[in-house]
Amino acid sequence: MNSTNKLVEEIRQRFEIIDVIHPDDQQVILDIDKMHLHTLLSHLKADGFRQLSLLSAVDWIKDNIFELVYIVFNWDTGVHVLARVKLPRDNPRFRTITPIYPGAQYYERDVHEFFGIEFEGNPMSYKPLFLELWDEMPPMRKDFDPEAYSREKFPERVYVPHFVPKVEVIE
Amino acid sequence: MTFDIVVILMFLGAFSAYLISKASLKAGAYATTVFSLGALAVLLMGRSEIGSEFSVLFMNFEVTVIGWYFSGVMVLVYAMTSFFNSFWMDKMMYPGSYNFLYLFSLAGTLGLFFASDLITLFIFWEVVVWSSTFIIPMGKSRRAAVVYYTISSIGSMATLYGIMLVYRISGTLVIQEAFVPLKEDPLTATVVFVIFVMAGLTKIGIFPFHIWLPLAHGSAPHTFSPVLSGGLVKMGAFIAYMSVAILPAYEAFEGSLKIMGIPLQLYFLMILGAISIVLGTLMAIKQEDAKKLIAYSSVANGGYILIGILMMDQLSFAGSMMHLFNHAIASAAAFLAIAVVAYRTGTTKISELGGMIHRMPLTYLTYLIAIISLAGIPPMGGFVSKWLIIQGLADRGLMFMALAAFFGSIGSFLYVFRPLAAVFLGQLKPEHEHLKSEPLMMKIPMVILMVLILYFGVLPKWLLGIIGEIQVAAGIEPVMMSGNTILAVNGVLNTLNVFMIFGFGFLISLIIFLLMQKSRRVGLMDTYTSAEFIYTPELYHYAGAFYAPFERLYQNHPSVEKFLGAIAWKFHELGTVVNALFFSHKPAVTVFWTSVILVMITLGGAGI
Amino acid sequence: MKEVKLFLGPQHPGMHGNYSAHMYVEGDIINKSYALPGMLHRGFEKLMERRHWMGNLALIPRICVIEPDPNEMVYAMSIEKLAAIEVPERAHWIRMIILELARLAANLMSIGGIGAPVGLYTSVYWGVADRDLILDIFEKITGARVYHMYIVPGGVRKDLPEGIEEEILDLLDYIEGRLPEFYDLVMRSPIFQTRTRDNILLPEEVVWELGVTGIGMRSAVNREYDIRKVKPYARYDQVEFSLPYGPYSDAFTRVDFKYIEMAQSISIIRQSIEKMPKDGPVRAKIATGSALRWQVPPGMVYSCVESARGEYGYLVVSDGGEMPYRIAVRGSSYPQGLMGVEKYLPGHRIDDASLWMDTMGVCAPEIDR
Amino acid sequence: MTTNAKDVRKTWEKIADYFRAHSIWMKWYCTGCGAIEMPPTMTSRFDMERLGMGPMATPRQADVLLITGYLSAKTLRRVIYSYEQMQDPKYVVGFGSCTLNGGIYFDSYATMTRLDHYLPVDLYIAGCMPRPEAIMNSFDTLIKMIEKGEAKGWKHYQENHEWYRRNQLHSLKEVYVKDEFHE
Amino acid sequence: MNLVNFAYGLLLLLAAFVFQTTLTGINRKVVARLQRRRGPKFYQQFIDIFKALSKGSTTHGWVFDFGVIMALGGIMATAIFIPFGPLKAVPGMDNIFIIAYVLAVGMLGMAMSASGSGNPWASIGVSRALTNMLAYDIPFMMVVFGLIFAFDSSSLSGLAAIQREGGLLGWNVLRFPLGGIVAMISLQGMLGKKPFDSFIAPAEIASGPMVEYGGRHLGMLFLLHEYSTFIEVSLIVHLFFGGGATVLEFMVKYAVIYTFLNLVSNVLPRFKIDQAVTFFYKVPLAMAVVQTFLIIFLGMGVA
Repeated sequence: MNSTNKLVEEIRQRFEIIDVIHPDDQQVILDIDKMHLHTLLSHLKADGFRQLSLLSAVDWIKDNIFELVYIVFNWDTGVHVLARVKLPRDNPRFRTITPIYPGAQYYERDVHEFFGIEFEGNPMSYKPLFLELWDEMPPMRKDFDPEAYSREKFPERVYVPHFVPKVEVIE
Repeated sequence: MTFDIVVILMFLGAFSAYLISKASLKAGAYATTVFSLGALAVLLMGRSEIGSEFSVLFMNFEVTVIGWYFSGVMVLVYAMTSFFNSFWMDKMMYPGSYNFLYLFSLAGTLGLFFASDLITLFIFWEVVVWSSTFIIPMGKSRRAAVVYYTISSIGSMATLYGIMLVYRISGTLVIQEAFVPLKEDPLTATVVFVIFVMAGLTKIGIFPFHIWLPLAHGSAPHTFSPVLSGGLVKMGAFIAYMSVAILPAYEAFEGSLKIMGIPLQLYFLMILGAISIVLGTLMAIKQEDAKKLIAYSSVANGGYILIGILMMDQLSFAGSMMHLFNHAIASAAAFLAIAVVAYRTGTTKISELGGMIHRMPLTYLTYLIAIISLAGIPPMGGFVSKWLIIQGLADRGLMFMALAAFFGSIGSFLYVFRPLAAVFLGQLKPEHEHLKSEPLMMKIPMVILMVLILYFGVLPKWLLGIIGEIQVAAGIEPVMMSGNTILAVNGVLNTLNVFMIFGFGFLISLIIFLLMQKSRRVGLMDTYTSAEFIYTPELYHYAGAFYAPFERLYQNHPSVEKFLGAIAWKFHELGTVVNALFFSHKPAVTVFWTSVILVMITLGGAGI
Repeated sequence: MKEVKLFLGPQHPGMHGNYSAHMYVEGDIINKSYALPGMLHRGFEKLMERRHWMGNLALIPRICVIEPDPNEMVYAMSIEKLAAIEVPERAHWIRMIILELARLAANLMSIGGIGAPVGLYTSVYWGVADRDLILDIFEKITGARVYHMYIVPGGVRKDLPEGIEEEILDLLDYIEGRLPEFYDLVMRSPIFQTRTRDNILLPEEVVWELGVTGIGMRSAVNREYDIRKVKPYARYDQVEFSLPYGPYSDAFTRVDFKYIEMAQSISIIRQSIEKMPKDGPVRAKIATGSALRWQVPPGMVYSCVESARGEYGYLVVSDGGEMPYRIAVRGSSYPQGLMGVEKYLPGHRIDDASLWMDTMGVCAPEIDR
Repeated sequence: MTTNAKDVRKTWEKIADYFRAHSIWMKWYCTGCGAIEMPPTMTSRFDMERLGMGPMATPRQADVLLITGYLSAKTLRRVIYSYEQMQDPKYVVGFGSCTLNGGIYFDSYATMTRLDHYLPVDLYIAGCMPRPEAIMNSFDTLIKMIEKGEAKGWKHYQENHEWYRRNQLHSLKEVYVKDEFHE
Repeated sequence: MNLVNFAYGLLLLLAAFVFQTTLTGINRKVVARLQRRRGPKFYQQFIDIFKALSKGSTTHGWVFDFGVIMALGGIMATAIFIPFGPLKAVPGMDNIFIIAYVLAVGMLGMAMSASGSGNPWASIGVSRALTNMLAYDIPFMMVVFGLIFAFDSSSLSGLAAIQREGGLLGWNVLRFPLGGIVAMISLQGMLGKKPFDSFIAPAEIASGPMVEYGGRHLGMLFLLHEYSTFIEVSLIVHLFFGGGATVLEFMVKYAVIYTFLNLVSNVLPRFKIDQAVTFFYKVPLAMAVVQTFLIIFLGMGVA
């Protein structure tokens, strides 16, 4: 825990950290106010965390918030830092981090598509990516029911018997 | 006495066309057609009068076989192209003058081919140069006319100097006699030969004088490009023929160093021809503009013609003479086809076009047959002539010429196919969706040319007969034919048999095709797109940079244009310096520098 | 219009998997290109939230079909971290054997498959046939050829069958003997070298900009950046292996590195078989919940392993329930597959587009999920 | 058509069916996981070419469309487009349980559940994923079906095109998407 | 030229088709062995062709059909010119230059039809195929030029007969070894086998010109392929391996050469098109020029 402790100490001196969790000895979760996220990431990037491993979101529907998780990685020390910020669920907007990590562009587009979180400053993120002609709420939100959607979109239909193609199932 | 009438009539026709144009532009344009068709008819009927002599004012003419042959080719091209004139009347800046100059230049070429003394030759040469110089800028660019005139004047000056030189030595200007004394004097003969040939080279567009061709052909009016490429370029071949056959070069250079039996002087020219073939081919491959592309192909084909003429033998010479005709009509047909496209769409840029076959199938067919002939594929005329040239080369063992010839003929597939694929085939652009088919008046010459190209590819006997006469006149063995079989030293070619076997193969293939299940017709956009959807036909048409990987191999080549451009730029800079030094806004500076130079000249003169 | 819009995929022989790159081509140079993912999108992350922790075992390997085992491993690792389960020693070693065999299979397929974009089909035939022998071993161990569901939270599903060690060693000997043949056929071919050397470069700045990992990263940044080294999981810290790295990454180097890595995988498996405890439990009990409906303590954890294409990770969030609250997947080829295609495929020739996809290691299913 | 001509036609079709059965070119659309078992089937170990089968580059050239696994809505559009570009007679083989009933993705919002609502499937191969042996076996069955003239899915598609089209439109909204969204 | 010639030609066409297609089938088996598998039945190629012909097809307009007919017709006409061992349909027409140029009709038809489909992949394929032709044909024609100069004959059967007079050592491949090598490399290019098959590269341009063909069009294309293979390999057999005094001799030589080239092709990757051009102009062209130079100026190898 030495390396992460030192890192956390250093960060605590500079930033207001709401909470720190250590899931394992090479991983730190930092809860941070969304005002400070960009400076934190810039700091981390300068500190050797040159890779953005993942950007994702969690829908805490009971608390009515979205939680964005930025996972950055330092290849020299092998430490993952998970920086978390909370956004209101009603009007989820945040600023892009593409100036810091250019690779975040598609992750943001991904999150926008699946959660509906908007990233200001990343015009590309407003375009759909994986889904085509999607007409429902963003599918990864907890209140979206995929099964019902599937039933409605891809229903079991009844064949008119006289033209049923002969289907043979083997094995 | 029909030929003098023709020449005079053409001049009168030129003026009357101008006057008619003042009344009605269309009528003026039709007048060009009528007059040139009339000239064609007279020429064809007057074949029996070959050998007659006549003179008009101080100019003397003689109708030789070669002159008759050349003028026939020329008038044919002029006549066919003149059908197109009426469509461009409202687009031309000076349509009346165009009609005038069109016939005037035709008259000039006729006079040139029949001239029996050198002065007449020179006069008509100038007539042609001047009239075409004024036509070219009626298209797009003035620069093209300047380049054309510069290169032409090199030729004119060379001719004039050559004439004076010959006159000094032999004291006569009659073509048949003037060159006789040169046989004894190889050195002067070389000089005269080089001077005259240089004039020919400038017209035929052989390296390094090829730079005017693409510029002039590319920017001349669409109706004049076929004439330039199919007709006027052949004047150069005529001059080259004269220098080789009438001089006669082989006898004059008997004593000089020989390579594979070819005198060094001629061999050097052949190398220029070979370079032209390779260069023309390479440049044509990378052209973006269909007209420039065909223009560069004229450079390459000029190379073939020159090599064949210089060989002065049974096969290659005959091939070259035949190629002259084949190239003239094929290139004219190709240019006309492009002109139709340009008339309907307003552009000749390859990458801006596409799918024209769906709107003008006849134009497509014309272009197809023309390029099959240009590329030398049977059963079209171009094949016979190229076959003859290559057989001649193989007979002599001229391997580097053959290398260039092979490169040129296979390379020609590449460049002729590009407009075919990108202009006529492929996706039709949305903006060309409502184009109309070609007008009737344009169809007539295209059909005639198509038939001619095919006819002389299958039955070249008549044409080769005339060429045999030319060869006899030039004192070489004529090309041999038995029935429809051309007999060469290394092999025989029966064009009719080739055509029949072709038909047979085609028939079998057609039967196979028809026996099988009928096809379902689908649109052009219902095509393989890797299962993705595309809605923009213009984005699904491969036209730009067609041979990109190949073009990249020689994109940084040295070129004459670049070299000349660099020199011009240097002069321009020098001019700027001189301007800055002497003609600045302060008169004192000018006075100062002038006096410095004057002082230096004085001192220098005193020093000596 | 000088540009042509061409599609590399989804149904193009040059594209592996159901993926598409839209290319604007002038002549043969790609001017602009965009990736069109999502043809393989199944909504995994959503489906995982709707299955029990155990039910997900069947689902997760299907995320990436080419190399499914890292999925099982990261999933197991995450649950073990959240529930603080100690994995038996023997299970660690068995996991390593499975993972390395899987890596070997993936690399074998990929070095055989490099024949497809360059037109050397014989290598495809050989490579896939040899890979099949590894699948036979898998079948003997796990009962399945492709989707094994073998690495489970708490260990592995069952112990190795008797005598499988010898079979694995025999197979390794065989594959080791085949590698030089492959090398002669593909890598030593002068034509292959003219096509791949100094072509399709991946400079170091691009690696950092995009976040490329795996062989692409190691060949460009000249460091041994591998999760197995930097952040060892299982018992990778107890075996000796060294991975190739270099400062200059062209297509040839990246393929070349795969050969070296295969040799290293073989060595790791041999060491594992040697060092593995000969018996002992292979599966720890999941502490809470019933046998089928586990409950995992609440928390959030990110765990990652090194797949054949780079860092492969899951972000697992649990709210203490019977189902995962959220699982986010980091596919290892996500950066090069999406942003790489957009920014760094342009400038290449269409001849190389397929080779680009292949040597950059773009794997569609793990991008689409 | 006279009876004589009909007989000729019938005999001709029979001969043609023999050829069609023994030379099946496939368009191997890697729609999903099933694609991973195709290389082993095609290459040295199982050597599908023994049956006269081989991969082809484009749908125009192919006889059989292999749907190797689940189909997301996005893929389904492209598969239908590909199928319609193929030449008659054409056959469809569905791989794995995903094409049968959605398989493990039965409740996914992105994937369809039953392929024969959208395309006429001649043959399904069960399993997740089907092993190469199963694939070979199924191709053997397909060959027999074609020989007997039983694989008539393409005719069904022609005859009941409206029904299929209605299903397709219901699930996909548009089959031919004007798809420029990502640029 | 009379009806007998045509009937004879038709027979030769049939024989060439059966021979070459069987050989292709056998070669598929041979290659399968190289790739450690069994491979299809030896008559698989026949089934493939007839199947393709029997299927339905789509067309993109008349030039799409016309091009295919023209291509197959041109290639069949060329095949009639080719002597099948000692057998000739039309005497005196086996001039090498005629064959070389007639062959181009087929190419042009094919290219036209492919471009007529309106598919850019096809056009790219055609542009590559033509570039490829520019690359391989020039060294080949150079060598042929030397041969014609050496023996004063441009007739295939004539050249073959001259070689047979000298026995095994009279074969041109032994008399002019450099030329022989050039011809074999060029043949590889003509046949469109690897490494010179970038114009049909499936992974790059989705099989190039063939991209839109199906049904009878594709079947005719396969026929065309068989015939053009027959023409090209026969050219080499006649020019460099002494042709055939008997039909059997010709067939054996032909089969050996074809199988050899096929095996070579299966262990090589493919060149990019510009690399192929560079290769042809660097190595074979230089060799061809040297060979021709030796023949013309030194008379080396000319008996």
